[in-house]
Amino acid sequence: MTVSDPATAPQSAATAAPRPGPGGIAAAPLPPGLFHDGAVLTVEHLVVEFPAPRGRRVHAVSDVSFDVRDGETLGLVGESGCGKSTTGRAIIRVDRPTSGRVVFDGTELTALGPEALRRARTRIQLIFQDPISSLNPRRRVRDIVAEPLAIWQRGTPAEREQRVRDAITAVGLDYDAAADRRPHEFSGGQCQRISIARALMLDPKVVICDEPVSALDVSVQAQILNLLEDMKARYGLTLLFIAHDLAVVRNISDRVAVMYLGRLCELGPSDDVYARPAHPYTVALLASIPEPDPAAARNVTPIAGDIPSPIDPPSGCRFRTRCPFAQQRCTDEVPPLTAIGPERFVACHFPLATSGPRSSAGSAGSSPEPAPPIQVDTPPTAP
Amino acid sequence: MSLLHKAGRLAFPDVEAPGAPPLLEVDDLHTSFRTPLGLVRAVDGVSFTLQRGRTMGLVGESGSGKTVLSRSIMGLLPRANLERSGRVLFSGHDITAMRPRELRQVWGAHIAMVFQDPMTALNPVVRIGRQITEHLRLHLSMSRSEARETAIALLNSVGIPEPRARLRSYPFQLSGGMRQRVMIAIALACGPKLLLADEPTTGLDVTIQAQILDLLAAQQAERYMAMILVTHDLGVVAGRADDVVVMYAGKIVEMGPTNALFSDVKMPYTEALLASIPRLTDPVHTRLSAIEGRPPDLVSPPHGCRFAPRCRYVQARCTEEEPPLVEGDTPGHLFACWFPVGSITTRGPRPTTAAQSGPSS
Amino acid sequence: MNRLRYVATRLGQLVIVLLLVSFLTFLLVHLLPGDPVTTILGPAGTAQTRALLRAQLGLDHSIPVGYAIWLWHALQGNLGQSYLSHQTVASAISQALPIDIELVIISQVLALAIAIPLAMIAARRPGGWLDQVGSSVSFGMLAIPAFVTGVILQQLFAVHYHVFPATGWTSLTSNFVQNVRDAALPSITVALASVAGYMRLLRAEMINTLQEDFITMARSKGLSTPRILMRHAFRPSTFPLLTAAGLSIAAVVSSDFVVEYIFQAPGLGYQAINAIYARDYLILQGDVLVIAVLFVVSLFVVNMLYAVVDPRTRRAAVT
Amino acid sequence: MPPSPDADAAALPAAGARLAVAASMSVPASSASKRKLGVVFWIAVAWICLVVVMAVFAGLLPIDGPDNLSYLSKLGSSFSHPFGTDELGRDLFSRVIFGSRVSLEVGFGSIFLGLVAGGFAGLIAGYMRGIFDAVTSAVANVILSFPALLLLITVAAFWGRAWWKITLIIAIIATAPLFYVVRSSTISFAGRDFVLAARTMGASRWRIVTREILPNVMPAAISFGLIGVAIAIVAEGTLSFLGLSVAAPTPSWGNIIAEGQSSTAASDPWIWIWPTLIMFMTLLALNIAGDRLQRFFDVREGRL
Repeated sequence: MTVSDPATAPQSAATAAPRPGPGGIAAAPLPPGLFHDGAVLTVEHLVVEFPAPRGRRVHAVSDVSFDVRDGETLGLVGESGCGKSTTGRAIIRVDRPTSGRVVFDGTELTALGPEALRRARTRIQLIFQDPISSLNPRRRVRDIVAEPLAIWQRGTPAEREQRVRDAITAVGLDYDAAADRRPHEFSGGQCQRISIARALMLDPKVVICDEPVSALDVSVQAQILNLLEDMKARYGLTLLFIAHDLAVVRNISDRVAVMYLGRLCELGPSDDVYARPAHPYTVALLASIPEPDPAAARNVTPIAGDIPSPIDPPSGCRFRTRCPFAQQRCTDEVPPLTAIGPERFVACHFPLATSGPRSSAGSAGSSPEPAPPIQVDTPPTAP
Repeated sequence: MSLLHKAGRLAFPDVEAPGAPPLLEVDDLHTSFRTPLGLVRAVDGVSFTLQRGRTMGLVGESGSGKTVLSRSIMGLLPRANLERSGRVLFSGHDITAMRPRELRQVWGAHIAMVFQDPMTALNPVVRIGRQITEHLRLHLSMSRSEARETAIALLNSVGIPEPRARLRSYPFQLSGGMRQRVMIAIALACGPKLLLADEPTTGLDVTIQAQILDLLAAQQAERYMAMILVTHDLGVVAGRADDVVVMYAGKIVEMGPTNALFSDVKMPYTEALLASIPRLTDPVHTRLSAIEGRPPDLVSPPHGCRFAPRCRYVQARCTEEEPPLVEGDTPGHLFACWFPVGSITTRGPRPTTAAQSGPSS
Repeated sequence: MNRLRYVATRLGQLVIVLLLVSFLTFLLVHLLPGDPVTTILGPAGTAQTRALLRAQLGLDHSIPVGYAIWLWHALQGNLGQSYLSHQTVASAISQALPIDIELVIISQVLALAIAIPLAMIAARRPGGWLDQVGSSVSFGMLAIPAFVTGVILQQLFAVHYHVFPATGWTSLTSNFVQNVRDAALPSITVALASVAGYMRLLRAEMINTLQEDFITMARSKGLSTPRILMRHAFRPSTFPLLTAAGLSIAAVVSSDFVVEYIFQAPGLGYQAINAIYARDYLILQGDVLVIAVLFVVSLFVVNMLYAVVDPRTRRAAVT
Repeated sequence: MPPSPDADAAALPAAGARLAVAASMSVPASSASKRKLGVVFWIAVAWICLVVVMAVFAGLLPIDGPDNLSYLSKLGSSFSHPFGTDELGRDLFSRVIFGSRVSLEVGFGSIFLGLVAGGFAGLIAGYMRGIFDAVTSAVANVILSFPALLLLITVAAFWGRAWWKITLIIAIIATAPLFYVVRSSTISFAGRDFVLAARTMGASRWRIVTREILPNVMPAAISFGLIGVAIAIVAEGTLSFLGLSVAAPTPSWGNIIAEGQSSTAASDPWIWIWPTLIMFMTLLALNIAGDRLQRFFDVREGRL
């Protein structure tokens, strides 16, 4: 899979040198411990900018670095315009990175030529937000799911049909009832199951889930989240899970990365980040979540102000315009991502909590354990 | 702000006299649409009352009939292909019996609505100023300058900076949160007694959602207005509503004071809905309790309890007889279930993987 | 500032299209079989007139140079001279043009005056009996070409009932009443050719607009139906109509031709067709140039109008 | 547009249908396939087929040749001359049928050519964008900037009137709007997630365009094309009405009508009413078929 032909890797030489970040400032050095040995996916100083009218640029993703370890689920969370989806799309180069490196399984995706990229992409698949739009309305389910095999000419027709049958059954649909129907005959949740089946056909290593449950009702959302956990265990997947719903991200992710307006704010094990958020933005986000429990204390006032435009983001720390603790320094200097504890990183000049020795409750998330086996359904918790 | 409280033309008692009718009384309301596929029973026999100054959360998933209900309360649904029965009494006046001319005097002046998506609910080619002032001038007979000053005061009260300049803006020039504030200002303009907020925060980011919900709550308290907060998010109603009504497949399946309902859920659907929400307090990778299957077809809903095919406690009686909405031990807490939560044990754990049937049954 | 720039860009595009259109018109002569000069002049041409015409058409030079010369002449109003009537092309055009302008204005005002109310009535109750009747009629009208409408109207109101004159034209300045009587049938014919298109388009747009949330919002404010239709639904629905009106100028120009021919109203179309029959190619070329330029310019104006009326097109796209 | 949760909104006549559909979301989604083209559509298609078949097999039909002069027959209609004869004694029924050949050849031929050229260019331009799109769009824009019929008339006048020349000119003119329809439809589908999914799975551009986009674009192109055929027939009819299309003895709808309403024949209006009626029915059928198809596939009208 690794491409060694220098002709197809024109960018690889350039990536060795520290690259300039947005605004021509050299990207900040990365904190030690951010990257892990044997990470399956490494994103390094990723910058994605789009042209905007009148020669301006949308700063969709500005200098984002993280990695995803084999078998874990990394949650990427933030509000609209934070660049979480663009990051996911830039990783498989659907959106073209302006600069930065993405290394997948030893292959630098950002340096590949078209044909090599086409091959590399088979092992890293994407699931979309809109389950209906992501399926071709004029094709039958069996053809949609078989399409990846057809493209790569894998197996005999009989083998292909067997694999399609297995995959459709695995995502909880009845093959005989579903195979000859077209997407519009299915509900949103069922369409999302079909997309998941399709994404699994090429035996991917990594699946990027771009808001896969945002368009679904709560009850269906739970079905799909459970299904993703099952598929992850069954096929040994690594997930990059992108969503705006913090509770959903927490439920599925081993580690979580919080983004705001194109920048990474905070990164760490889910339990730890949610228990002791260090970035004021994470705190604000957590305080804003409506909990389905009238007893939950509501003494936190929501942060004021609107999300600024990514065309003209604030200088320094991009959250400073809404941050209750903002100082002059936040306007002048971009806060670098710094380690504040084992596996904990935050980009803030004045982080709220430093992660000391961790409490016993939340130690599970830090070790790259494979996903827990499928549990027997816990009875619903009646409050 | 006294301008906001000029009397409308229809006589509605402004103060709750003892023995006066409740602000809103919905009595066995049915709303159906004639479609090529048959009659879609979107709202099927709904009754409740709402007093002034109370906030009612109306919760349901898509297709539960919550949006249709909120629009039928107002009488806002287009009459073509519509079948409606039952009564909606607003301060004792039956809205369903009103003629269009009378309805228009109620709309905007006494009952106002906040829509889900401010991008589509604000006219894209009309300046915000005119969208706020036009019904002020209509209902309260204000002069152009009076209406303008009132609009500025309104924009100010919903937290829009530089309100004077904003009057000349078009909706697309504002952010999503600002647009929703404008919509709230429009709804509040004539000082309505009842505000119907239909998923007012669904399209908004969570930090903005919190701002908007706080704004609605503050305005509701300040004006002693009744509010129906329609949402699919149990989290939104838990913190904001005095009473909660849960709908499923066109019917109310459970309703009651928020605290009573959340602390003692009776209807298995409500229970299952709550259980399917991921919680911040649960450990990572907690398996969610999903409701299998999908909501029923509203053209030919199942016999008996409509939730029966998806219910984990289902018994023979559930598929034969429809459970009535009755009061349980707690006063005001009603539910429609033959075997409410706690009265019967589960028939063992349900299958964990989704054993879904084919697409359409 | 931004808008100025927009206008400037569009003006630049206009100039380019105008150049292309004029170039194509210039090239028309080269389509003539054999030597264009012989074809145009026929056997009658003397050596002197032949040389003059050759120079006028830019045939002495390569195509680009010839075009430059021809364009230079055209810009000065010199489009040559008819070799049949010896009238200059410019004066022939200046006689014919007012007739076209009058016909276009009357017919389009008429068409919009019929189409807008009908479309709004139809859109209020889609599928209702008014809508069904309107749709059927508009479909029928779409299927009747202008030359058939013209013939029918002429047979009915001129030959059979003598309400209007069958043919002929009196200029506006010489006799107003007679002018109106002469203009009636051709204008109605052209108007009928546009009505169905306008109506269907506006109806479809109105139905879409009336389903928008902002209409429900306007209703929930208690506004009256006429006010909602006029103030909230009509304006957003007219933007496609404007673009269509631009394109239907093409239809007007087309039906103009045949209608002027049927009713013998001596506008540009009538002149051009007679020029074809008489092989008076220079008159034809001049007419083509003028009509094409008018067409392109009106498209431009409509586009600019569109940008002015719809605030959304002025936005600098964010996100 | 392909089905979405509210795909059958188009099938529901009432404003506010969206709400009804939202309410019926839980109706088995197969409902979308219950949309019907309707009886009227099939009548229209049957008429078009009838006219086409008659035109193709005109030579085999038991009718007089279009140029046979039968001085003995009356002008009125009779068993052997259902539409009667014209003032020269030629069988009108035969002339209308033979005349339809020119109209249909030009109508279908030009739109077919325009659809192939414009559709192909539109697909490529819409999917690849970039310089190819810029150039083709500019060309299409220039074509659209020319008054079409004027172009047709003048080119016919300067160049000649063979039916293939007229077909070619109409085809060139028709290429521009067809290009725009296919291009804009392609752009909207190319932005859909299923196209992105195909890309990430490694599908080649060719495969994406032919397998993913083309099947979705076809309905719009074909329904628009049917209406285009009607427009092309009108264009040819106008041309032959003016005597600028096929030369005199060959009948075509336009020149039969023109001859029929000329002064000598004005005594018998049926000479022009018959061809007008047949042409009207055909144009109506094409418009209805195109419109119903558009609605069936929920293609928004008039959005160029």
